[in-house]
Amino acid sequence: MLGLNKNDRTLLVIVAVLALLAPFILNPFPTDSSLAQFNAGYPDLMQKFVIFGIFAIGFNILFGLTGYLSFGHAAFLGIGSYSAVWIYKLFTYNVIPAMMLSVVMAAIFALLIGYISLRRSGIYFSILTLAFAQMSFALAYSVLSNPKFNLTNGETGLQVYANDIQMFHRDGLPDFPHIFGLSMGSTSKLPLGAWEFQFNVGYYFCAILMILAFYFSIRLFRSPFGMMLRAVKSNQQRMNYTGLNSRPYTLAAFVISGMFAGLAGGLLAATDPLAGAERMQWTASGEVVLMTILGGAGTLIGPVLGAGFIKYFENIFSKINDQVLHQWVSFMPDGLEDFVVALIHPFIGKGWHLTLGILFMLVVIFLPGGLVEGGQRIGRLFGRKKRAEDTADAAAKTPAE
Amino acid sequence: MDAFIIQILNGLDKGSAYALIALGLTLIFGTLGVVNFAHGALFMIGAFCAVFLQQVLSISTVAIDETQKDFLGNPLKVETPYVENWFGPELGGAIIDWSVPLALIFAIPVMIAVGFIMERGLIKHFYKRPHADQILVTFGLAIVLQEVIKYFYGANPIPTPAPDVFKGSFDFGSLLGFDPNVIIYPYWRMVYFGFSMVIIAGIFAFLQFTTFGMVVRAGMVDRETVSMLGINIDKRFTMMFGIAAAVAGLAGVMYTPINPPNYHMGMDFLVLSFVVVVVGGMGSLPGAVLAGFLLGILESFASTTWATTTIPGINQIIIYLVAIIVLLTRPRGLMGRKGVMED
Amino acid sequence: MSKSDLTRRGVMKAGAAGLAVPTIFTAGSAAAYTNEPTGGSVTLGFNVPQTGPYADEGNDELLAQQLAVEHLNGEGDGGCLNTFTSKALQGNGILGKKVEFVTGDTQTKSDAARASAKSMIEKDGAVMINGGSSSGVAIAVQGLCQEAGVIFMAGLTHSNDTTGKDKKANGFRHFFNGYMSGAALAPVLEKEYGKDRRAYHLTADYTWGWTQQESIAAATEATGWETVNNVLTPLASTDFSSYIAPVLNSGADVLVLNHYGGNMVNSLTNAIQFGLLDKEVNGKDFKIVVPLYSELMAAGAGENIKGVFGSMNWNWQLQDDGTKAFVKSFGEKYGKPPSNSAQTCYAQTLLYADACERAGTFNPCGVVEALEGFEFDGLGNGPTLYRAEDHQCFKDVLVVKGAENPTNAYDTLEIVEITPRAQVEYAPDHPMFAGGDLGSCNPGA
Amino acid sequence: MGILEVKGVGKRFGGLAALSEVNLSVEENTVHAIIGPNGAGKSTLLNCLVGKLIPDTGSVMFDGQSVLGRKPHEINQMGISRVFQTPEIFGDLTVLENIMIPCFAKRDGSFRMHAFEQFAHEKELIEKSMAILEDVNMADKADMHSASMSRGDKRRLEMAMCLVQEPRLLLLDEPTAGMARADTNNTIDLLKEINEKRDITMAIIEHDMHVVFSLAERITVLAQGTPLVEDTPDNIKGNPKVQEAYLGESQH
Repeated sequence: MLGLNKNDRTLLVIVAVLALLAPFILNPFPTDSSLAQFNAGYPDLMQKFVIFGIFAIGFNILFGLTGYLSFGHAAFLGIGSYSAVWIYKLFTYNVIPAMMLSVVMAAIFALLIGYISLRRSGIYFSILTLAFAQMSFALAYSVLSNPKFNLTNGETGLQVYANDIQMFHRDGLPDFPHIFGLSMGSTSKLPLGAWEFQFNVGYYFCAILMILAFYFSIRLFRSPFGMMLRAVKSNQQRMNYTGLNSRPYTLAAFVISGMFAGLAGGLLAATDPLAGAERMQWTASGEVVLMTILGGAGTLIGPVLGAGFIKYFENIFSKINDQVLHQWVSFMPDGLEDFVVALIHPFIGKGWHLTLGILFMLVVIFLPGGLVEGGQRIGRLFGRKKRAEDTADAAAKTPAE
Repeated sequence: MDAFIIQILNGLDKGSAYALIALGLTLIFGTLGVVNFAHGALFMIGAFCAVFLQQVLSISTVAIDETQKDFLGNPLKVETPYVENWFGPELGGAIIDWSVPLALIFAIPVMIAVGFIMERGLIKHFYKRPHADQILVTFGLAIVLQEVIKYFYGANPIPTPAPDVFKGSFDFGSLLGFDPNVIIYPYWRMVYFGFSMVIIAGIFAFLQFTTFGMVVRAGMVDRETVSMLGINIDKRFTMMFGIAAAVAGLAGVMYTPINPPNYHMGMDFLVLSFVVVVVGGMGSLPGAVLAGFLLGILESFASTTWATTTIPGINQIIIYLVAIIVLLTRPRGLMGRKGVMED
Repeated sequence: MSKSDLTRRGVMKAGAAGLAVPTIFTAGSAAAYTNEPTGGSVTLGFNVPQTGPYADEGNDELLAQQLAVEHLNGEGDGGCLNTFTSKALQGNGILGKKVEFVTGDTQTKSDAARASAKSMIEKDGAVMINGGSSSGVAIAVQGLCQEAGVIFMAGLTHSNDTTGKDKKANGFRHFFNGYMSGAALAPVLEKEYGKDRRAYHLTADYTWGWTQQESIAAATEATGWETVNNVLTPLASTDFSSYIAPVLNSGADVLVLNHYGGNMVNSLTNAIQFGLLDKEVNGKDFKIVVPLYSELMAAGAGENIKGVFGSMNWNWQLQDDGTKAFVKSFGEKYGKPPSNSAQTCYAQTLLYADACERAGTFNPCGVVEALEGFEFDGLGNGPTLYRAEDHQCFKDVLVVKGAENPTNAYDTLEIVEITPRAQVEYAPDHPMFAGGDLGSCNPGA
Repeated sequence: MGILEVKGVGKRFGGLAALSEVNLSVEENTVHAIIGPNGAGKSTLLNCLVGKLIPDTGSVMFDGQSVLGRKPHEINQMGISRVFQTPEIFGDLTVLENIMIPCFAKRDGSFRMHAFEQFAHEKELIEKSMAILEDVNMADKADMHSASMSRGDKRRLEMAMCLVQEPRLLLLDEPTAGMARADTNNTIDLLKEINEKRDITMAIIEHDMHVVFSLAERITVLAQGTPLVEDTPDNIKGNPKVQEAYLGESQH
């Protein structure tokens, strides 16, 4: 079915089920409990999970398979966002054409940048892509937002104003990105006992695209084309002497991953119609590199895990302040409570960067294969021998088949 | 003509900071083959050595002065630095005034120690790992280091002025026969340029004329052969890491009077210094220095009004534009060796 | 585009289904507005930079907001509740509900700021968002709050656009803006430095920098100054030497630094390094002006700010009752005087609470109505008006300069003049603020 | 007219002439060895044949077409495969995948965007690959990670990768370098078998005279970048010029 073998089909089904049931799964704690702080089941964060999941899946096609480390992929994210918002401004809030233009524009830019950058390999390629992305960022932040020719609206970010043209906008349609009238922002809330679950149109739109992207990625990993990309990473010399031209393969991978990034950028603008220049900055490119490696480069599920991990950190840990901390440890005697809070204080809230940095280091030092490897080790540790072997095999073969 | 000379001076000065950082980065890359994303953080730590020393020297005794009030209307606390108590106000004041140059002495052992600990404790385990892992782990380290500094010193820049004698600027123009005030240049920036020349010359002399340096240079070319000769190249490479850290740190110390240091300054330099290293050619020390000065000068010229009106925004993209052009026309940078970092 | 369309869109804003809730799931308990508080407490969202270069600024804002919450809940010494001319607040929370707060990290990036604001609205049920330290972030979050149907009280945002072309009905700004800086500074500069001056502008190359430069240039030119040049500097610049070196040679005798934060600290430090202040041009002493000051920037630039003029929204050295009450309770709690962005966030929190009390509801539309045209005193800024047309706050503006002989770490700036409100007022349709559409309040749900 | 005709090829590196006036003709279905002392220009010549280097002068014709200026993958598509001195394989891939890649290259050309096809569906190519693996006695290792194999296995794998493309000319760069005597003999047998069974023309660069004389039908001796003689093995054995070239070398 779907052209997948059994293991891959299971993986896809798991991912799909997790994505579709995310509003439940990510909201394990009752709304009023003190642990509700750790709930991630609200639309914005769920959207970020799947959008950056798409971004990382795409990045993994380039980096995980061919080994070409691009430090400029955020440029395509930004281009996707700007394209989508321009569709809103000129034509319609409907997200379908906006997403299409996002992907197409990202593909065009990826083709141009890739064609030039792929003339070099190794760190020279990385620096070339970095240079292109930083140039795009600088241009978007100031040069292209001058009052005479305002393409990006600079620091503020490109957004829709009431006096924009919006040629196909009609009364009755939401003043927000929508899919055929159904607003991306509309959320249904389901109170169940002490819990409240939120179902957001924008999230499901992104989640379905993420599942499709994931499916595409499995198919690509298992295709002869995917094998060629791994051959590029493994031994480019042998590849050339085997009659294969590695350049179009890497370029195709670059463009595909650029299109994924463009789609992710478009989706960012679909869930929140504003395109900021910061998302083109090198730190944003670095973020997707971190996501991919942290999760496990070259594995199917790794990038998605990595994206979720980092976004969870950014959004949940940064919001834990001392007040919250005191609530948690309030059961302790006063002196001890203050001591514990003082001990944890540097690592939470405004210190979340520190925690993230430490975790990066720990993961890279002890789990070179990323979180996926961590999962495999835990699987083996629990001694469910038969199953563990199966999953380990499946995971080990993930990059190889 | 005057504008030209001004921008050359500016470029040399900017370039000396770039060159010093790129030099250390190349030393580490060339000897150990490690891509060190924490190198900017070393620069930052050096700068904070100066901040630390300044604060230590300013540790004060507190006396309550009932005649004056503080902002809440309580009696004012009058602080007198210990050094002024010990050495008298004049000498004590001079010591505080000279805290930045004094920090050089303090920073050398600190930075070498930081370099050693980093290399032995972390980097050593990453020699055989892919470059991507090296980048990630050193990037994580850079974040940790800067967050630790932020925890103690806050995010706001901290003013660390140069000694009074170096305040103000020198009128170059009058030397060359221009009107007064046409070409002026700050004394401290001239000091910085001279300092960087001394360090660069020192490093090259060290590698060129000492046995230690010769072995290291041989090791940069072919590590295996050198270790087959029975020389413990690893130990020497560890030393080189310490030296590279010290170079970055000293560059940071001397930079503090130019711009007040903040915890983030390393990251500001990081991307740029990598561009410099790559433009110079990975693993080439002269290349790093050359590219540092070249990019510094080009950046200065791109920020002239003439350049920005001709091509809007050129000052924002010049570095990257040059990097792209150099890499496309000279595949291994200006002076790069073949086969370095191409896999 | 036709005019009729504009009105169509304006009307539609009210009913914009940003976060519409179909009744199927919520089973009739549909709230009248976004995040209507149902229990015994109400949640405010404090969105400030906690990481990145403005983290200290954000931290100061956060401290002030926490203080405001204490005062609203009747803890501490009550601070400005005692001096505020509106007496609606009782120290028993807001509308009898205990005030709680959540915090978010803007990272001084539009994307991150919107994400953290969204999380506070969607997850924590915040009814208002307060704080921030840049105009880009303020405008981005203001737009979000308009869509989501919550009130936004901007923190430190000085761009004309925040209440100009990007103004929104759900957003209010207590801080002053570039135009006001120009209007307050120009007469003082004229008095101090004379009518015949030639100014060289260095301007941060992004929206805020442009609007401030435009405002300052217009105001100083009106007093007879000439603008010799305006050079845009990239935001990412750390070393400004190549922009400063040509200044003396340009025939200018005043340098205006339209920079903020780290940019300003570095450009001013560089300018002093070049010894500009020791020079004489056109027979006059060379001068430097930094139109927008903050205490943290002053601390970062150290003694370089001595004698340099600028403007501020507020300063702890003011002697009115509101200021004294606030400085006392902030200083006793945290051991340092508050910054002007802290005061802004503190005042905004109280003002929001007061507006809810007076409106009798947390409904954004009620709050907007209560705040529009509201006049008050006692929060430290003298008699103040929240103008209905653009939601800009009008009050006195301070002209300050770097103190020649500071006695401690906090009095590095001294107040030169308190520019009366009348002098900095402008018409809502002033060209520098044109092009926006306030729309109408959006209660969300 | 041989299948490979090298005429007047010269190549200089700076002031040093690595090759000058090299003429060489490899007849179809023969095994042609190129020998010579170190620095004779053997590797340079080989690199000129496969497109890695472009000679300064002369022409290289393969089956009537010039290979000069073509990229390595284009030359391979013309029918020339190359075995390296140290085995070049796809270390991250399994043995079967290593064989499949040249199969695709043969069938689909130098680039094809087969992103939606499935590797597992390529039954025909898999069968063909397995058959080759049988031939080199590696069928049991088909699912092995190729980087973890012994050097000898890697060498056989590399040869299988070339053979599966059914090249018209196989270039071998010291195929037995660093091998034990027994392995060397196995390799000789394997090459003999390939030559006889598959009618593949071979050009071998080799140091080991035992290998050369066991396999070659024609031998070209290179010395200082230029051909000394070209002849049959028997004649080469007794040629004093060749002995001098080699003795000269061994005295270094």
